[in-house]
This record gives sequence, structure tokens and C-alpha cells, in this order.
Amino acid sequence: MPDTAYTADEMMTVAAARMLRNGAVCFVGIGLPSAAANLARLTHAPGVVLIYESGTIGSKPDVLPLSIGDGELAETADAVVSTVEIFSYWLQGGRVDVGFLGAAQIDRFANINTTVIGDYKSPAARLPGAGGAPEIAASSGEVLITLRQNKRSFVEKLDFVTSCGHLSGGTSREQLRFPGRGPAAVITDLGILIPDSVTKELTLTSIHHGISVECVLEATGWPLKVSPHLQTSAPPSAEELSALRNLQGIPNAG
Amino acid sequence: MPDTAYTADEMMTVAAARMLRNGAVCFVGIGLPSAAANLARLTHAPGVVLIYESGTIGSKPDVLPLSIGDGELAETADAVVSTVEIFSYWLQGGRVDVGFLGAAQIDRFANINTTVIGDYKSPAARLPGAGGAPEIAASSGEVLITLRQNKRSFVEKLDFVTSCGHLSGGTSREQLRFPGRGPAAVITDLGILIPDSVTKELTLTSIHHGISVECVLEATGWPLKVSPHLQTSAPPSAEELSALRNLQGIPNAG
Amino acid sequence: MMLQLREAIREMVRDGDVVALEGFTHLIPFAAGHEIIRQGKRNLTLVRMTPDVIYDQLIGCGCAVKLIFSWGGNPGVGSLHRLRDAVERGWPRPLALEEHSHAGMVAAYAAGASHLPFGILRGYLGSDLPKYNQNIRFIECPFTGERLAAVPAIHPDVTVVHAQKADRRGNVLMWGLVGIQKEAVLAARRSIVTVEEIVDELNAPPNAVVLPAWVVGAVSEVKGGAFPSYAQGYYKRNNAFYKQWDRVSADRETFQSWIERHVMSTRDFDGFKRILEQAVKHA
Amino acid sequence: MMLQLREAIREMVRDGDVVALEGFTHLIPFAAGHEIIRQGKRNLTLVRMTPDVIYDQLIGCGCAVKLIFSWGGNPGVGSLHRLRDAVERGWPRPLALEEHSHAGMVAAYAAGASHLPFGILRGYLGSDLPKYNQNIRFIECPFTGERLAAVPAIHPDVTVVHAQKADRRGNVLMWGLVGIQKEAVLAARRSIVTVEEIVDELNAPPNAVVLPAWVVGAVSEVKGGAFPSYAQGYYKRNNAFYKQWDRVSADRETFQSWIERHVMSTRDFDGFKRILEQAVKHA
Repeated sequence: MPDTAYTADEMMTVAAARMLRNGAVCFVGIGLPSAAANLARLTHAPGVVLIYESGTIGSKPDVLPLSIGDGELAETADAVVSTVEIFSYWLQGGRVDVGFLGAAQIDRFANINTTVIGDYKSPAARLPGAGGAPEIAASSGEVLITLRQNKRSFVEKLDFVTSCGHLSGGTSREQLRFPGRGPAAVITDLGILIPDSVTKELTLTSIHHGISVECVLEATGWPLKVSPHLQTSAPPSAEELSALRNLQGIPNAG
Repeated sequence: MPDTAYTADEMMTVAAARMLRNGAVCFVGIGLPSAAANLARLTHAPGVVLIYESGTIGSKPDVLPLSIGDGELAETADAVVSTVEIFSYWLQGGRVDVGFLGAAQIDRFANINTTVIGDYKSPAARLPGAGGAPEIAASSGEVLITLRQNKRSFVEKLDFVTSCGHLSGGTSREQLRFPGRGPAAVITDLGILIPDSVTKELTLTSIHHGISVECVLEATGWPLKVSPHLQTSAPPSAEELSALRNLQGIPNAG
Repeated sequence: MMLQLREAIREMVRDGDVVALEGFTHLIPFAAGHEIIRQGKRNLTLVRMTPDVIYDQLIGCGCAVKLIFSWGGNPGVGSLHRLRDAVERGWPRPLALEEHSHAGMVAAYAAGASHLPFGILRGYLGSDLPKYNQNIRFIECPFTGERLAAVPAIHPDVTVVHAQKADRRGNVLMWGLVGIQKEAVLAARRSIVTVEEIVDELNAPPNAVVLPAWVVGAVSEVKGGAFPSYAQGYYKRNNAFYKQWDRVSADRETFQSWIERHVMSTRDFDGFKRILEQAVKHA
Repeated sequence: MMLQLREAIREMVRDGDVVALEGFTHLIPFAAGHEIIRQGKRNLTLVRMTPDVIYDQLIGCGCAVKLIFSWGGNPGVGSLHRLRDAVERGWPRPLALEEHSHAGMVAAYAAGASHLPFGILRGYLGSDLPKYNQNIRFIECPFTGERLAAVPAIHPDVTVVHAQKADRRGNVLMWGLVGIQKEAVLAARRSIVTVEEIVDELNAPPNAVVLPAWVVGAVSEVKGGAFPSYAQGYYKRNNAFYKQWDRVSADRETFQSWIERHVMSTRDFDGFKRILEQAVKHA
């Protein structure tokens, strides 16, 4: 495999990592975000502070943990505290700049479902549930969301709103006086979607190298708005790919 | 000074110590209680667990600390926690058998004033205030109180109720559904007073060796009830005196 | 009180109890969970922020009628198939859910440890969870009028946790990711702590997480008792086990024969681990 | 951010601020308190669970207009004479009091650190304190109807604490009696931490009390900066000083000349300690 070959998941993780600015305090949700947040730390954002809901502040793992509670996270942290403290003093305390979340389903206003597919009382598929996400989504300064894009995940209507994005759009989130500003971007394996500054509806602002707009529209369960200034994400650099694969314990080619 | 000579304060501390049963979990208030609680630990009650509001659980000091936050208390403790945790998980959590309190003023129902003498807004004498006492008095399984007895401290009416004893007596404390049962005894330099089982009025049940009932009545700001079964406290034993003086860093005679 | 794990579970976990086996990835009391399965406890209400493989096993064995939780999955792997089978298809029996967020669960446990009837949080804003959970309510701040979420205190009948060390008097020391374990023990009526080792002296560092003996019900020494979870300073997480569980648990019969062979047919956790090692050798 | 204490106080403590210098007997930031006096800060609202000698000095020097507290005394010795003089006779200026119990103060600080508008406790039952403090109110549990006390969050403009160590990046480690210091820092808009020493590596034990650099405003190295309080692992409490303070503070003129000689005429805390040592030598 030549150095320039990469998977769609790798592109997604690299694009998500690029969104995290150096120095930000980032609360890392379970799932895809951990790879992106650590990749950012190991590339352009060495000063990022990673907080995990398992109780670690300032984790700096060399290898990506399978879970968000592996020993490496505690052993490399600046501080390890109880889960009561993580949620009360650190997240609710307003000390998190960026909440980094995954999702099973998302709607056009970046509301998230991680609870159930189908009816709550007799579900077609039971998902893991809320975890830390409702309060990460509410209390972080802003939120980044990363998930794979397809018609099952990008839906017209969520079966269950687990964690709030921009609610019904416009000023509806402001009116509820959430502490944080809500989703700033959704990064998928196809492109990047940003809420419109007024309507808050997710708008395709960037497509990944080699992906067509049609392909993204096709993978979205509602008529997706496309920015007139659509950009193309640069493919992962050799450095990004190498750092990501090292993190994931995958031997690099060449 | 012969071994058998002792001060009124020593008698008070020894009598107070004797009230603490072995194995009890005791929250030690500021002031006189610390000497009594540690004397109990060093004599008949080696299994007593001493909790200090400074955050120590299971302190075992060799020398009586001047304050309730000296290093000896932390260094000899089984656990040292934040003051948030001491008050929420340990005191309010209902884990304290005996609250051991001092007082500036007390009334016939063992309510306590440690706040102010005179009017609150323009006080004749400003006292230190509540500290941990209101919640120690409310939440401990039972309460022991120790203070010197005179007409200024044993008053008909408190200038300020800082911490509750048996309120207005009878079932008045029960009605407020305090978690704890309230004062079980008041130990002074003259004798021991126990709340009547029905009226909850403090009743003189024991006088210290060498003290007359008249002397106690004279030192009380209300017509003090005296038990028909009045007992006399045994004077401090040589062992008790020796242990107390060692604790206080006073060289023993002989 | 020092007790063999078998005795501790027999005496302290009763059919119908509200039981919390806590641990956030780290120090999960697997040995105690197996013993609950072996002894055939029934009608339990299981409580835990992050029910994972040991809860999947308890649920698949029919021990539980209800689950109070905030995230139920196999972290980094996927679904808990036994949990899903119980919720989606009622097998081996239906499982009622009381569902919170992590922030709600920590507030509820902390309220339990603090002997408060409820905990408050700035939480559940805009979420559908309060529609399905009557134990999420809202109150007003008496100073600002702000609306805040409230959850009732959790008071397990029995909490089970695993820790690194106890001394001979029964004082317990744990370190690393300590999650909600202290609160879960302090909120419970009874408690069982399994430990990696019993030592003469804890030698706890200042401000370490120590549970004094007098707040702990039973202490049982079970070396490796958190496997396949981990005990920092003793052994690492066995991620391979978690990945394999996905296959074992996907099918009812595979699951049942695994439980029969590894749990029901073994006398204790040492026996379980011997069977596992044999399987690895023959693989 | 590493700053000299003089600069830190100059930049971060402003006239009229709500200021908390915390420490429960241990790690009391005396050096920082002296610097506040030296710089003549005025109209401060002082907050602290246990105002002791350093608050007596601040109050006696006229720095404060209000005190939010739960126990004000010289532990084991007696009254704070300057505090009493201000409350009883308005000297050198009147001092307003907002008075709580310790349990109320910890709930208020924890609410501040948690960004909740208020904290709840089962407290103040039957006490007269709520009659004189409008910031003690009562709410009903939305599940049980039980009545509980509520106190508003404390948010100091600036919190000052003393700790044992910081590393060169500004991460702070403290151990021993840590009181309410972490909450007081996290509840504050700005913070200053004086430390015994700045080291290359904190080498903090697991689960130690660490304040990451990014939640701390300024870090200043001040060896012995807690004297006559103590820093566990460095020096013991100077009980003789606390006892002597009773005599120094009993009289206004004695107090004023002591402050003039020991604080106003010295450049910094090292200077203060040199003057004290001379006094001991001449005694």
C-alpha cells in the first residue's frame, strides 16, 4: 500500500482532528472522537488538554485505548479524579472548550440519537444510551461531532433526541439558555457540515478529496444544503497518516 | 503535687471521656471535646474512630493538637478527605454515632449558642460562630456537650440558637425530623446533666467528687432539676490523669 | 469483616435486591458477578453507570428484572447482545430500564452517599430522556429562578466493588480510575469489596482513596478478580476478551454453553480462569 | 503563569473584590495576605470558612467591608480581637457579616466549582442563622417533599491558596489537609497559588490533589509562605505565634505598630520573617 493510500475512516479522523485547535480543553466522548482528539494532539495541537469521562484530565496516550477507561489514560494524565468530580467540577463547571462526540443518528440541526432505533418501549434496535453526551452537548463551549454518513445515520427525524444540537434551529437553542454554543461542525467520512449562522441547519461546506457532492446528497436523509463556497478537504498528509496509524498500532507501510 | 490532685478542668475532661463508648464513630467539635475524645481513645475506648471537620477520618494523635487542623491529625488518620466530603458523605451521610461539641452558652434543653452575646446586630461580645456545630448537632446519632458551668454559660434564654439540642423540649425535636436523636449528656466541671426522657429538660444526674449540689444549682441560670438518684462521679484515676497529661504534653508528677 | 467471596455473596446479596457492581472500565468486579450467577440470584435490579460484559452475563442468565444505567455497551467493540436481546425480545426475561445520563447517575449516587433525597444538575437540557424516566424532574433555584434537573438518590441494597488492597483490619485502598466506587459503597445499605491482595500495611499515599473498614461490609481477597477488566499496578485490561465476547454473546446457545462451561461448572474465579487458559492452549 | 507574588496581587486583587484566601489550619496563604495589606487593597469582601489570624490582620488594617464565613477564631487560643473590634465597635471600619455553618459554606463553594446556582444540604435545622442570613433559604425535594436548606454558589473574584509544589508548567500539587482549596480555586474568576517550591516534575501519586496549570491564574514561589500555618512535609505549625497573636492583637496600638514593623516596613515575606527572627533573638 503506497503512503498516499488511505481509508475513508482515516480521512474522517484526520479531518476531525484538524478541527481541534491547539490549546483547547476537549472533553472526549466515547467512540470515534478519541482517535481524532489524540491525532490532533500528536500533530498540530500538542497543547490540547484531553478530558475523559472516566476521570482523567490531560491524558496523553501513545496508543489509542480500546475503551475510554484504559490504564494508559490514567497513567499519562495530569490528574485523575472521581466521575462525580469530572461531571460536576470540570464539565458542568464550564471548563470544557470543545465537546467531541460520536453519534448513531443525527438530524439537520445536529441533534443526536444514541439511545434507540424505533420506538423507545419496543425498540427495533437498542443503542448504548446517553453516557456523558447530553451534558457534554449542553455544557461544552462548542461541540464537534464525528460519524459515518449514510441514510441510516443522517435522518429526517430522530427516533429519540438523546443530546441536543441546535434543536429546531434558528434561536431555539439560545432560548433554552444552554451554557454552551452547540455543534460547530459535523465531520463525516464524506465531508464536513457546518450549521448555517442564522438557520443553524447543517450545510455541506467541504467534501473530502475524491468524494462527489452527489455522493454526499445521496447519503443524507434530508435535502442537504450545500455551501456556494464548497471546499475540498486536503487528503491526509503522510505525517497525519503515520501518526494516526502509530496511534492505532497499525504498522506503517514503507 | 501528689498523683491524686487534679484540676476541675481535668475532672471535666475525664468525665466527658468516660461517656464515649468504645467503637463509636465520633465527630470531634472544636475546643474542649478533642481532649476528651482522645483521652477516651487512649484509655477505655481504643476502638473509637475520631473524625475532625478539617477532613481527617480515624485520627490517632499522640499529643493533643492546639487546633483541629494540626498535621498530627492528618498524619495519623486512616483517610484524609476534602471538607466537602467530610460534611456531605460522612457527617450528613449519617455515619457519625456521636457528635462531641463545646459551647459558649447552653439552655435547659441543651440548645447551644456559639455565635453572639447580646443582640446579633450590635453584639456585646462576638463569638466565633457556628463552625460545624449546627449539622453535627442535627445529624449525629447522639450528641455529647462539654463546657464549664456558670451563670454566664448556663442561661435561662440563649441570646442566639446556633445549634439545636432538644429545642423547646418534649417531642419538639422529633417533630422537626432531625436525623439524630440530639444531646445525650452535658458534661461540665461540676457534674453531668442528662435530658429527662420525657420532658428533655437537663437534669443533674451526677456531681463530681467534692462538688456540692448547691454549688451546681448556684452555677445554673435556671432552677436546675436534680435527679432523685444523684450519683457522684469517681475522681480521675491515676491512669486517666496520666494519659490526659501525656496527651497535653504536661509532665506528670512523681 | 473478612469473608470468602462465596459466603459474602450468599449472605449479602438477596433475591430482589437493588445491586450495584460499579467500576468505570477499571476494577470491575467480575469475580463477584460470576458468583452471583453461580448462586442463581434472581429478580435483581441492577444499577451501574456503564453496564458492560459482566452485566451482559448477569442479564443473559436471567438474574435481573430491571437496569438503572446511563451507557450500556462493550466499549470500543459494540453492543451488549444479551442486554439487547432482553430489551428487544424479552429473552430470557423482560428487562425494565431506568435510563439516565452519566451526569444524572453521578448526581444520584452522590446524593445517596450524602444522605440527601435528591441531587441536582444542569442536565438533560432538551433531551428526550425525561419523557421516559419519571425519576428525572425539574426544580427552580430559590435564588435565581433557574430551572435545574433533579434525580432521586440511589441507595443500593448492596454495592460490590473491586480494589487493589485491603489491610488485615479491612481498610480498603484503591487508585487509578476510581469512578463512582466510593459513592456507590457509601450510598449502599451493605457492601462487598473484593481486593487483589490483603496486606499488613496499606501504606496509602496522602489523600488516597481509602474506605475505612467500618464502612465496608465484607472484604474478600480475589486475586485477578477484575479480569478481563484491569487493576492498575497488577494487570492490564484484556482487550482480546472483550472483543471475543462480541462473538460469544451474539448467539443465545453459544452464550449459554459458555456460561455453563466457564461459570456454572467452575467452583470459583480461579476455576474460571483455569478453563479460560485451557481454551487458549487448545486454540 | 509564573508571577512574583507582588505582581500577582497587584494585577489580580482589585479594590472591591470578593476575595477568598482559603486553608483549613493547613496551607494558609499568609504571605499573600501580607502582600494584600502592603498594597493597601480596600473594600474587599473576604470569604473563608475559618477566618483566622491572617483575616484578623486584613480586617484590622481596614482592607475589608464584609466577611462571609462560618467560624472566626484563633483555634485553641480564643477570639480574633481585630475581627471582634470591627464587629463590636466598627474599628477601623464596620464589617458586615454573612454567616453560615461549615456545611453551608462547603455546599456553597462546591456549587460555585460546579457552576450550579445553589447548593443543597440537610442543614441549619432549628438554628437562628437563617433569620439573619437571607442567603439561607429552603426548598422542597421534588420526590419526597422533604424540606432542605439551600445556599447560593460562592464565586470569588479571586481565590488565593498555598500549596506544596508546582511544576514549571504551573501544575499545582497539594497534600494533607486540603480543605476547600480546590473548590475555592475552581469557583473563582481568578486565582493565585503560592507554593513552597517549583520543581521539574510533580511526581504526584495517583489520585493526588492536582490543579492543572490551565485552571490556575498565577503561580508564585514563596518558601515558607504559609507561616505561621504549616505545609505538611515542609514545616510544622508555629503554635507559639498563634498564642502570641492573642496579646499582639488585643490592643489597637500594639496591633498597629506590629503591622507597621512586620508588614508595612518589610519588602516581602522574607523580610517579614527576618524581622520576626530578630525579635526572637532579642527576646
